[in-house]
Amino acid sequence: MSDESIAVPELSPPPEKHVGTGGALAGPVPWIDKSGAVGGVFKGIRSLFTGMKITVGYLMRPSTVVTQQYPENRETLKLPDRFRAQLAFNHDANGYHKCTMCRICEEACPNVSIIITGREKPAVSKKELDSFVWRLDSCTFCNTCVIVCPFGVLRFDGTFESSVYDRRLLAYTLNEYAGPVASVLEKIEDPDARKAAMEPRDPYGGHAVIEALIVKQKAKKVAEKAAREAARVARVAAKLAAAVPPPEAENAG
Amino acid sequence: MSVHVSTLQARISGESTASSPLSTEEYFVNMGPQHPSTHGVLRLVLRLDGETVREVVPVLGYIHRGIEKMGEHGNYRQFVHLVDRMDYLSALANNWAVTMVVEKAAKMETNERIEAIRTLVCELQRIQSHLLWWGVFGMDLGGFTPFFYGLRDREQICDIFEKTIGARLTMNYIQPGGVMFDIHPEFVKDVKAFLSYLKPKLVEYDALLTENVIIQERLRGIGRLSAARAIALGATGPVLRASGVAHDLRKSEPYGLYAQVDFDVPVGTDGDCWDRYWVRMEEIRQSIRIIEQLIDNIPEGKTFLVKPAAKIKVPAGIHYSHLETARGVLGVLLVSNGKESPYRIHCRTPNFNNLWCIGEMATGGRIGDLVAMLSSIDIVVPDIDR
Amino acid sequence: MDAPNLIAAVQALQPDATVRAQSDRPTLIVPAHALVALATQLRDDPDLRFDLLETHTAIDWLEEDRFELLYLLTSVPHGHHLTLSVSIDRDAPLVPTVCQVWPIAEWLEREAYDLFGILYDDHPDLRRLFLEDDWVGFPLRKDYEDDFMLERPE
Amino acid sequence: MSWQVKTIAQRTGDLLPGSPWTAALYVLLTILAVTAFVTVAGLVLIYAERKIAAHFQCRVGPMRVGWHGVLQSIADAIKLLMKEDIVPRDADALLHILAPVLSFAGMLLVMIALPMSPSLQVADMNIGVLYVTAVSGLGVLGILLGGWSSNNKWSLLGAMRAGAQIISYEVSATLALLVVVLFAGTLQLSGIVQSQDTGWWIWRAHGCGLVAFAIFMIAGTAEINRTPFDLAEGESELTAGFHTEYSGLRFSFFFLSEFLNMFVLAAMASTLFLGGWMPLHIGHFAALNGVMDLLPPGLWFALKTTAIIFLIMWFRWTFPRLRVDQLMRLEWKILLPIGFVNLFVSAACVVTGFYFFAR
Repeated sequence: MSDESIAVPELSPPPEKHVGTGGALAGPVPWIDKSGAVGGVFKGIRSLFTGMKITVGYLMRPSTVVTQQYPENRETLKLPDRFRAQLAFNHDANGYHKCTMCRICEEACPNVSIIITGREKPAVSKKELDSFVWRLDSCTFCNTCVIVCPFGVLRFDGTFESSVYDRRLLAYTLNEYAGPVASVLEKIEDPDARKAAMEPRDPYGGHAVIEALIVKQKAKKVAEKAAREAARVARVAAKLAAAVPPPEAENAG
Repeated sequence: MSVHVSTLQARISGESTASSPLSTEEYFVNMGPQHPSTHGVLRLVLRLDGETVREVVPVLGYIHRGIEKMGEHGNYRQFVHLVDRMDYLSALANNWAVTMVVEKAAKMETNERIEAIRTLVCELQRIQSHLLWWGVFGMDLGGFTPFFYGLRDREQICDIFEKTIGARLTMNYIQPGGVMFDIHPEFVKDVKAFLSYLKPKLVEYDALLTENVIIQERLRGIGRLSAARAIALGATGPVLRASGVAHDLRKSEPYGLYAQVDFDVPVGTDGDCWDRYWVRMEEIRQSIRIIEQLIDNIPEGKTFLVKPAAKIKVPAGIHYSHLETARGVLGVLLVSNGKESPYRIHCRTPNFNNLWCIGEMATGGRIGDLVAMLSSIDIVVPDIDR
Repeated sequence: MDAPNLIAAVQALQPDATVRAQSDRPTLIVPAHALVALATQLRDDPDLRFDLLETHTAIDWLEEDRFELLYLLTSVPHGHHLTLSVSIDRDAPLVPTVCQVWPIAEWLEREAYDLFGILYDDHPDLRRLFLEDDWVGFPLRKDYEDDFMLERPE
Repeated sequence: MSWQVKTIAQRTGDLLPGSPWTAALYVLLTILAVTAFVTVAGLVLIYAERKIAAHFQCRVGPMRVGWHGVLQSIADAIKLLMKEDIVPRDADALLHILAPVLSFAGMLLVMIALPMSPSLQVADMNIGVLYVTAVSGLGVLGILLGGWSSNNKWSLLGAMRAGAQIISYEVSATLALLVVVLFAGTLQLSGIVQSQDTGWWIWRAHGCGLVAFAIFMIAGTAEINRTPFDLAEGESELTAGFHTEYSGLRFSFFFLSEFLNMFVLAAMASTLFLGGWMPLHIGHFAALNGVMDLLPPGLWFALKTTAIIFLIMWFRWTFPRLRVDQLMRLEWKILLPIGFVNLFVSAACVVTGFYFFAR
């Protein structure tokens, strides 16, 4: 058995055709036949030597080593261009983005890793992006935000070395500036006015946005929870009232 | 009320039922949650008599994350990426299971190209999963080297996925309505190169492990499961097929392009560990056959027929569809009330049902056998606990 | 067997069974008391042979104040499917066990007990499956709340 | 050419009447040298094992500490020394501490009897083989105590497996040793080596030596608890077997003695079957023997031992583990009968003088 299978690196011949569910078929099994006691023992011992031949074959050929020495091979290490490691904003040649703050990605994000805030005082248009915060610490790299974005603002890139010493730094602000979208900016003739409409953003500054948001939401949440609890109490009370049998039934029982 | 709710403590504090003429004392021992061969955080409480296993009480839930509850709080597209984390070695099949039920319920159309890509990547992932299993199986039986060989070759499939999908493990690739990316321009070339690399390696695997006399001695007749018991215990996938039941949803209810390809369903005879081993090894070869038939014939077409919407509406009702992952039947039950998020979503995971067989298999075996059986079931713990 | 024939065959066994609307597989609503008898017949009938309980789970219909239990059956020899649906009162969620019919039900029912609090009569080993034994509440119920539940920020 | 064997013990004895203080210094230096040898050999073996295993598995192994990771073992040793030394609360503290020491001591005591070259042997007892067999049995005591005193069921299982295994395989190993003792006609290790100056016992005894060698290697591998007989540790079954509860320095004692036991086994196998430090001699072909004598005997010993160590490592990184009942079956139903038959056949050979270059 072992000789045949080693000589011919071919797929084992298919057994018979599959015949619907329930029909059984058995293929060739590379089983060591132990019927002849002595022959079986020798076959068994030979099988051990076959295995040893394989392992020593790899020992003798250092070219088969597949280990990569990571930090040393940084220059040659090439990750595929689709590798999803870090969410990034597509900025065009002028450094403008196309995010209109439609918040589709924010809603599509399964774990609230995207937090979008608008500028309180938009410079030019009605709605302007203030910060597009992406939390690497909660992101699952599912790519949903990228495929649902109607304007192609987002992309994943392969910058995978994202460790930092403070986890608050894992909330990135993706947009380079707070301000209007590319099409609006391009209509502004005056370069100074353009510059005035754009306010630079720190890429690592996302945690400030999140902290402000948390403070705002806390109060809202407390109120909501109280309302929910009240509703639940009301429901239980209604149920109890319904469960208590009417007085005449009680008398009859 | 006649129902009595028990606890684990009560369950494992039974009296000793030693029947040996030498008055031996039975004892309980915890295998896991941290144990090298429980493949994660599975805990088995064993009642042992010396080396002999008298009873196995699996204790689950160490990695229960409430995926079903989380699913109720998101929309359908968001649920797809959660199931990546159930059976992480068949992430694509898990994606596909959810996609399939959502597409069926919401009547979304796909084209041949999408289905071909899905079939291809799922079969690649089946090989990948079986390669990892092969390596781990060797390691559980005490041979370290197969683990590295298996992982080395699996890495190549991961690299192919990385190129096309951008992720190696949790991919979220198969989406309701299509696939997230078109295949990479080098995909076809890479897959062909990989297949021609893998075939001689399979011969090597056979020489190293399959034909090894120690392996055969250790697996033969261990953990027998008859066909009728396997079905009754809810086993599916290679575990069921090793018992001699040719139940493979790829054949009996073809999805994707499985109806167009020619492949066989390997079936065992005895349902012992050896058969389960052999069925999986043979499945790798059958998957290679499937891929070879499809790789040159990927039809042209779009990868999303319409721009994927963030939210999908599914008509009210119960929807269920299932498919065959590397470990068995994965079913997704979707209960919709017509809103954007599912009212209830339930996953019938193969490992959950397959693990249930261990109680019946392991009784009377030895600890070493138990490890072999557990490994031959090929469990992935997050898939059990969800 | 195709869906209409299947339904007719099962209704011949159990006349009380009615077809459940809004389901993509043949689904029959069965009264709880008839469940075990019907399940045994379904498994043993040579034309039906539903030998694989593919999954069993519950749905919490909070508005209607009931649990719906689903038993998804598959026949491995025949390759057909059937779903049984049993509705039980939400306040007294008691249903007979089908462990004797399909052994896998032991775990599936424990899961349903664990996550929904459904009590199975005659279950050999009814206890929590995923959660700890002293967990309070049943998480997959729609009105479940605990202090550690995270809510999706707005 | 006759070999003049002079052991360190003899040299100390020579010094003793003249200058007892020099003799004492000599003893001290010897103790230091043995300790240093044990430590260095252990570290080297660990490094070699890791590197060889890595290349068997298409890896490169340790690469970071020093050139190609040569200092990795030292780094590991330092790490182990600095780790917290834990004795579990309900463990038997005294036995828990004693166990690794016993295990180590057993190995160390064997070390002094090994003839590494005519001039490099600490003590040459006239009952050398018996001494080695007896003292190496101490190792199992350490393992048993370690597993027992840890108060851990996995440890206990591992210890019991180890006990059963080592005691069983000791029988076969001894039977294999006896074959060589019969042929050499002496229990003295240097005598056994010198009896091979016309050829090694592995080929001189018409197959008896080869069979005995195979049995000795199998039984020896089982005695030192290495794959495919590593049931006592069996990390995929028993987490870590008898040393589950050991950490830090005490763990490193177990670890070191495991590796040095491998060295001892290889040294014994090469001494008994491959001529130890004796160069490859064939009968009285003076030309060949002269060429072979160009290499110093110590180098011959090192080469043979290394080859056998490599063989043991090769086993480990190729084979899966046996099950506990198969292990016992292999010993009592296969190896032991073969060993007995082999012993009788060898006895017949010795009595009739039917072997190559019989004196």
